[in-house]
Amino acid sequence: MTSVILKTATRLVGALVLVLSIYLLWRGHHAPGGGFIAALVAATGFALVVLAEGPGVVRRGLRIRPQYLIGAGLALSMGAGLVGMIRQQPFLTGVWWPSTSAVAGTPLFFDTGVFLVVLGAILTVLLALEES
Amino acid sequence: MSNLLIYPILLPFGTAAASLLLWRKPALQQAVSLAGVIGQLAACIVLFSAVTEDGIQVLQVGNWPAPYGISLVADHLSVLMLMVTGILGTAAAFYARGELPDHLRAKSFHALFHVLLGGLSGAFLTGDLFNLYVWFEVMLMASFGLMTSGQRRAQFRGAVPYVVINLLATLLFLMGLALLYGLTGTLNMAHLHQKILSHEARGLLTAVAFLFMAAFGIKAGMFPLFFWLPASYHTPGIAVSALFAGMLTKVGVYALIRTFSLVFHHDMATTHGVLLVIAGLTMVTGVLGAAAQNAFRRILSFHIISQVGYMLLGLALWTPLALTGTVFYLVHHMIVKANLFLVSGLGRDINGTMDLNRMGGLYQAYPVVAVLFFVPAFSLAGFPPLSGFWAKLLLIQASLQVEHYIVAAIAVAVGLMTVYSMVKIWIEAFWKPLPSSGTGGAAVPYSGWKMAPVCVLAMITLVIGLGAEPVYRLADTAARELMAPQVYVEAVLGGGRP
Amino acid sequence: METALAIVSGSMVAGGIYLLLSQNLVRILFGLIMLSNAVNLVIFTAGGLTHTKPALIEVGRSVPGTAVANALPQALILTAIVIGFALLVFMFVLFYRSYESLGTIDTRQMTKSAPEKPHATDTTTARQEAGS
Amino acid sequence: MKEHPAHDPSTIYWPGRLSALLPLLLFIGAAFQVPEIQKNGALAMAFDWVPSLNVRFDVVLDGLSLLFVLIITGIGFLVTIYADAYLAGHRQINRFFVYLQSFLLSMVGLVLSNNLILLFVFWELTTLFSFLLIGFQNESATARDSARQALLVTGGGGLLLLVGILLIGDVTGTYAISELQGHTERLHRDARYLPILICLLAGAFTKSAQFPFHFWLPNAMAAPTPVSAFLHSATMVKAGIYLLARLHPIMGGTTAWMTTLVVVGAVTALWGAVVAMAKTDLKSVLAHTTIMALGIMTMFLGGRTTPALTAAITFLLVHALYKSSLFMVVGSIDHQTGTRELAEIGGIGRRMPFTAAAALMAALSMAGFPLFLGFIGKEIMYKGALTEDVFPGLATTAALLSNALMAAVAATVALRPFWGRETPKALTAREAPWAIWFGPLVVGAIGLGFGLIPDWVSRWLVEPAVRAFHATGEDITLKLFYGFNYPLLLSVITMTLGAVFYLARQWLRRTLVRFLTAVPMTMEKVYDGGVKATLAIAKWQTRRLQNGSLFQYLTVIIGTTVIGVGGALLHAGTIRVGWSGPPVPVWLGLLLVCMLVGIGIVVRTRSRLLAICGLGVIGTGMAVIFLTYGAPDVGLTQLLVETLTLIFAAIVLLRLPPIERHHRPGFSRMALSLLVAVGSGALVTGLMMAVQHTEVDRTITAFYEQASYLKAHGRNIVNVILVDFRSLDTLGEIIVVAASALSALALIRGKRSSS
Repeated sequence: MTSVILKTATRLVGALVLVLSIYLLWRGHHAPGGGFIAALVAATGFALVVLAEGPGVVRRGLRIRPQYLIGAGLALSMGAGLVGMIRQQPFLTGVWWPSTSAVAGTPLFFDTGVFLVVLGAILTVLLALEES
Repeated sequence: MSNLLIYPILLPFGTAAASLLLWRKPALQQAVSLAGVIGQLAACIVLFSAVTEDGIQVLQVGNWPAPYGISLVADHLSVLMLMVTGILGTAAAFYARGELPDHLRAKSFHALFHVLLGGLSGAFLTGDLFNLYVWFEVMLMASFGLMTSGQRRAQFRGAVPYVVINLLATLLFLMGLALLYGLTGTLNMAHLHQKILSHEARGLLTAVAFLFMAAFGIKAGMFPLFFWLPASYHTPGIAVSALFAGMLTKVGVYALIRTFSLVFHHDMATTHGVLLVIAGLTMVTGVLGAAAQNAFRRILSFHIISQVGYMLLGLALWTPLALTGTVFYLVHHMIVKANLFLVSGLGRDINGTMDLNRMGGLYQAYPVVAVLFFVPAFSLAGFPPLSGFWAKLLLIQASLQVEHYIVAAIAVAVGLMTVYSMVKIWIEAFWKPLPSSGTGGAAVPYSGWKMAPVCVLAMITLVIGLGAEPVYRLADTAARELMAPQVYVEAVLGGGRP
Repeated sequence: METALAIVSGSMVAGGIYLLLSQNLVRILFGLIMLSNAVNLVIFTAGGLTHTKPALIEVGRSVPGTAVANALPQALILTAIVIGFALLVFMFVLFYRSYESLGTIDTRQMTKSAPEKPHATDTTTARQEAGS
Repeated sequence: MKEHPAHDPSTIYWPGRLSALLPLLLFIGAAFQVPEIQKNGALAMAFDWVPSLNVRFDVVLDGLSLLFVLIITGIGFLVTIYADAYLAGHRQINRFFVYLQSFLLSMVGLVLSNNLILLFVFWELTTLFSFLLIGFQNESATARDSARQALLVTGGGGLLLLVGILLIGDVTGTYAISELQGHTERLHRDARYLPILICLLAGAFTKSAQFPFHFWLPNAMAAPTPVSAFLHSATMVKAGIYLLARLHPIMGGTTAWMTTLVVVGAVTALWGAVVAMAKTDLKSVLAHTTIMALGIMTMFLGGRTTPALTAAITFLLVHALYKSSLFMVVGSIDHQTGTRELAEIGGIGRRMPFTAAAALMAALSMAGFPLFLGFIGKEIMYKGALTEDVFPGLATTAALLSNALMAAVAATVALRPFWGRETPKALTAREAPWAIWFGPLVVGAIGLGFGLIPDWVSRWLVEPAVRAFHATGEDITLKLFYGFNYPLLLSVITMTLGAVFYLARQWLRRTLVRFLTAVPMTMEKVYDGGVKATLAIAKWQTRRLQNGSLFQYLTVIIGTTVIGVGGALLHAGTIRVGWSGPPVPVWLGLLLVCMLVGIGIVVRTRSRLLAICGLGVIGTGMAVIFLTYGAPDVGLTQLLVETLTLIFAAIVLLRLPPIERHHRPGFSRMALSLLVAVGSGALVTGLMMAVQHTEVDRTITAFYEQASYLKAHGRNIVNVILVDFRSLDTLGEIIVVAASALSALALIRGKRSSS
C-alpha cells in the first residue's frame, strides 16, 4: 500500500520536476535558470524515480536510449551555430526571429542542446550504473 | 572573418554526434568515422593553405569582437600542429579499423576518438586561455575513455595515476586562470599580451606564470612532472596510444610555447631560464628511463619525455633558430613517434608480446615491417637524411650559437643514448632470432588497414628529411611569428569588429 | 571578505591535497571534489565581490540599473562546475571498476602487483646467448 | 662460425650480380675523368638542398676525391663479384647487395661532398649501412653486439663531428669546404679553435679506429669477409683519413693539430702492429694491421711537409690495394677450409694456386718488397717521417718498427698457410670458384704493376690527390729508386728487422700475449664499463623516480609546484596580510567556520558517510556564498550538482569497501603529506591575497552588461555569456559531459561483456 503511494508520489514529483525543468530552460535567458540548471533539475527528478522504482521505469518512459539524447543535443547545439554561418557570419553568431522583437533565437536552441546533452549524459550513466 | 577555422573543430564533433546517433549500426559508425577523419584532414589542409598564403587567420566566434567573445586564431604554428593532427588522426583511425575486434564492444570508441581530435584542433586554434582550458578538458575526458576502453587490469593500473595527475594539472591550470583574470581582467591571449606589457605586478605575474608552467608541464611530461606518462602509455590499444604519444604531450608543449611567447613575456630571464634547466633534466631523465626499460612500447614512452626536453630547449633558448628547431622537432616527432607506436603494434601482432626478451625474428620473416621500423626509429635517433636529423641539428646549432655548451653537450649525449635505445629494439625484436620462450612464429598476414598508415607516415618522415627546406621555412615563419607577437595581436584585436 | 575566502580556499586546498596524498581511492576522490570546489571559490573571489546584486537586467531597462556582480567569472565557474561534475562522474565509475578489476582501493597494492621493474639486458647477457 | 647456411635453391641471384654494374660504371666514369682532373684540378656541380641552413648539394671532384672514388668503386666492383660467390646460397643475399651498394654510394657521396653538412649526411649513412653490414649475420649474438658497438662508437664520434661542423659554420658562416680555405686564419685565431678541433678529430678518430677508439674495428670482423674486405680495409675506415686530409688546409698546421695527429697516429700504429703480431686468427691479424696502417696515415697527415703528406696518400693507395686483396684471400681460405686459425692451415698453396698467387703479391706489397708499390710507399714514408715538424724521431721510430712488424706479419699471413707443412684441413682444400680468386688476384697484380710504374701512378693519381689539399710548388714524383740515402738505409733496416721478427715469431708471440694479458685495462673494457655504468644509473634512477607509488608522484609534482610558484611569490614580495574588501557579516563568518569544520571532518574521518556530510556542508556553504554575492545561477547549479553527486556517491561508494579498513600511514609519510598539504594551502591563500590588491579590470564585463539585452536579447547576463558571448566554451563543455558519459558507459558495459 505504502509502496503504491510512494510510487505514485515519485511519479508525480518526477513529472512536476520535469515541467519545472522545462520552465527553467525557457526562462533561463532572462532570469536565473538555463540549460544546465534545467538539465540538472530534470536529472534529479529522474534520479529520484530511478532510486525509488529502478531503472526499468525510466527506460520505458524515455522510449529511446539516453545516448540518442546526447547525440541529438550535440547536433542541435552545433546546428544552432551553423545558422549564422549560412548567413555568412561567424560560427555561433546569434540569429533571432523576428529580428526586431527577438522572440526566438539560435541561442535558445543552443541552450536546448545543452539541456539535452547534460540530461542524456547523466541518465546514461545513471541507468547503466543501476543496471550493472 | 574566416569560418575556415571552425571546420577542423566542428567536423570531428559532428562525426562524434553522428556516431552516437548511429549507436545500433557499428558498420555505419565505422564508415562515418573514416569519412570524418578524411574530412577533418581536408579541412586542415584548406586552412593550412589559407594561412600559408594569406597569413594569420582569425575567426571571432559568435561575431563578438575580441577580446569580448572567443577568438580562434590560426598562425603558422597552429596550422602546422593542425596538419599533423589531421594526418595522425587519419592514420590512427585507419589503423584502428584494422584493430577493431577489440573495440567493437565499446560502441563509444568512435565518438570518443573524434571528440579527442576535435579537442586537439580546438586547443591548437583557440586564442582564448579559458577556451583552451575547455579544450584541454575535452581531450582529457576523451583520453580517459580511450585509455580504459580495453578494460584490462593493466589499463586500470595505468589509468588511476593518469586520471589523478591530469586532474591535478587541470586544477592548477584553472587556478592560474583565476589569478590571471584577477590581475588583468581578460582571458584573450592577444589582449593578455598587451595588458601584461604595461602591468605593474611583474613579480606576481611570474608566480602565476610558474603555475601555468606546472600545469602545462604535467601535460607535456616535463621533468619532474611526467610520472603519469610512463605509467599509462603502454596500456591502451595501439591506435589510441599512437595518437596519445603523437599528440597529447605535444598539446602541452604547444600550450607552453604559446603562453610563454604570447602571454608571459614580461620576465623571460627567469621563466625561460628555469625552462632551460628543466629542458636539460627532462632530456636526461627520459632517455635514462628508456635505457632501463625492456618492453617495446615502454621504451618509446620514456623517449617521449626526453624528446619533449628537446622541444622545451628550443623554447627556453628563445632565439629564432632555436624556436624554429622546436617547431621542426614538434612536427617531426609527432609523426615519427606515432608511427613507432603503430609499428610496435605490428610487432605485437607477430610476436604476441611487447617484451623484448620474448620478441625476435621480425627481420627475417617480415622485412617490410623491419624497414617500417628502421625509418622512424633512426629518424628519432637523428640520423640523416631523415627528419630527426634536421630537428636535432637546428637545436644543437641554436644552443651553440648562444654558447650554451652544457646544454649542447646534453643534447648530443642524449642523442647517442637515443641511438642506443632504438638499436636495442632493433636488435632484440628484429635481428635476434625468436627465442624459445617466444610465442609467435605463426605467419601473420599484413593487414592493409594497419600497413597503409604506417607506410604513409614513414613516407612523410622521408619526405620531411629529404625535403627539409619547405618544412624549415614553415617552422621558421612560425618561429618568427612567435618571437614578434605584434602581428598576432593585431590580427586578433585589430580587425573583425562588427 | 576576500581575505576570509582566501583563507577558506587555502584550507580547502590543504585538505584536498592531504586527501589526495592518502593512498585510498575513496579519499583521493574526496580530495579531488574538495580541490575543484576550492578552485571555483578562487575564480569567484578573483572576480571581485564588491557588488552583490545579481547580474540581471530588470524588465523595462536595457542595461543594468545599478552596479551588479561581475558576470564573467560566474559564467566561467558554471562551466568549470559542470566540467568538474562530468569528470567526477567518470571517476566514480573508474574507481569502482578499478576496484572490481584489481580488488583493492589501495593505490599501493594496485601498483604492487605490477612493479615497473626494469629488466636486465645488456651486452653481457646478449653475448651469453651466442650461438643461437 | 658458419657464414653461409645451407644452399637455398629458391634464392634469386641475378639482382646481386646485376648490382656489380653500379660500381663498374662508376669506376669507368671516374677513370675517364682522370686526365681532366690532372689538367684542371676539379669538376664541380651544385644545387640547393636546404638553402636556408646553407646546406647545398654541392659536389666537387678533385684529385683527392677522384683517388677515393677510384678505390671505392674499383674495389667495390671486385668485392661485389667476390661476395656473389662467397655468399652463394645465403637466404638474404639480395639484402646484402642492397646494403653494400648503398654503402658504396654513401661513401662516394662522402668523398665528393663540398659541403660539410652534406659530407656529414653521407658520413652518417656510411655508419648506418656499415651497422647493417656488420650485423648481417644477425643470428649471431656476436655480430649483433659488434654492430651495435661499431654504431655507438662511430655514431658518438659522428655527433661530435656534427658539433664541430656547426661550430665551424658559426665561426665562418659557411659550410663549403672550398670557401673555408679562405677562412683558415680566422678559424685558427678563434677561441673556439681547440673545441672545434677536438670535435672534428673525435669524429675522424672514431671512424678511422685510432687509439683509443680502435677496439670496435677488430670486433667488426664479425661481418662477412666481403664486408671486411671493402669497409674495413679500403673504404669506411678511410673516411676519417679522408676527412683529416680534407681539413688539413683548413684546420691543419697548428701545433695542436700536428702534436695530436702524430702522437695518436704513432701510438695507434705501434699498438696495431704489436697486437697483430700476437694474434693467430687470420682475420683478426688483418684487422690489427689495418689499425696500424690507419695510424701511419694519421701520423703523416699530422705533418705539413710535402713528403709527409705524399707519404700519407701513397700509403693509402698501397694499403687499400693489398689489404682488400688479403681480406679476400683470408675469406677464400676460410671458405675452402672452414678455418682461419694460423696453426690449422698450412701448405694449401699447391691446392689453391690462384689464391696463393694473389696472397703472395699482396703480402710482398705489404712487406714493402722492391718492385712492389709497397716498397715505394715505404720509401716515401721514411722520407716523410724524417721531415716531420714535430717529433720526427717518434714518427721515424714508429714507422720503422711497424713496418718491420708488418713485414713479419705479411710473411706469416702469406707464406705459412700456403707454403708450410700441409695440415689435415689443407688436404681437403680445393681452389675456390673463379669469382673468389679473381678479385684478390687482380688487386694484387695492380699492386705489382703500379710498383713498376711509380712515376705514372704519381702523375695521375697521387700528385693530383696531394695537390688537392696541399698547395705546394714542390715536385711530387714517386720513384723506384731515389739513390742511396737515409730512407733506403731505413728500408734495409726494416727488412732485416722484419726477417728477425719473422724468425723469432713464436717467441715474440708468446711474449706479446703475456704482455697483452698483463695490460689491466683495455679500451673495450672501458667501453663496456661505460655502457654498464650508464645502464646501472638508468635503472637506479628509474627505480627511484618511476616506482609506481602514486603518493610519491603526487608529492614530487605538488612539492615542485609549490616550491617554484611559492619561491616566485616570495621573491615578488607583494603579499600584504590584512583584511581587504567589505567586512564579513557575522552569519557569513559562522558559515565560513562551518565550512572549515566540514573540511576538518572530511580530512579526519574514516567514515564515508560522515565525509560525504562534510563535503555537503562545504558545497552548501559555497552555494550560500554564491547566492549572497550575486550569483544565483552558480549557487543553484552548485546545489543541484551537490545533490546529484550525493546520488552517485550513494550508488557507487556503497559498492566500494569502507575506508575504515584502510590502514593508516606511518608517521613520516603523514608528516610529509601534512607539509605538502599545508604548503600548498598557504600558497593558494598567499596568491589570492596578493592578487586582491589589484582592482579587477571590468572592461569586458562592462561590454557584456551593455550588449546583453541590446545585442543578444537576454536579461540574464550570465546565461547570455554562456549561450552567446562565450558559447564556444559551452559547446566544449557539453562535449566533455558527453564524453564523460560515453567513457563511463564503456567502463560499465565492458564489465558486463568481460564477465
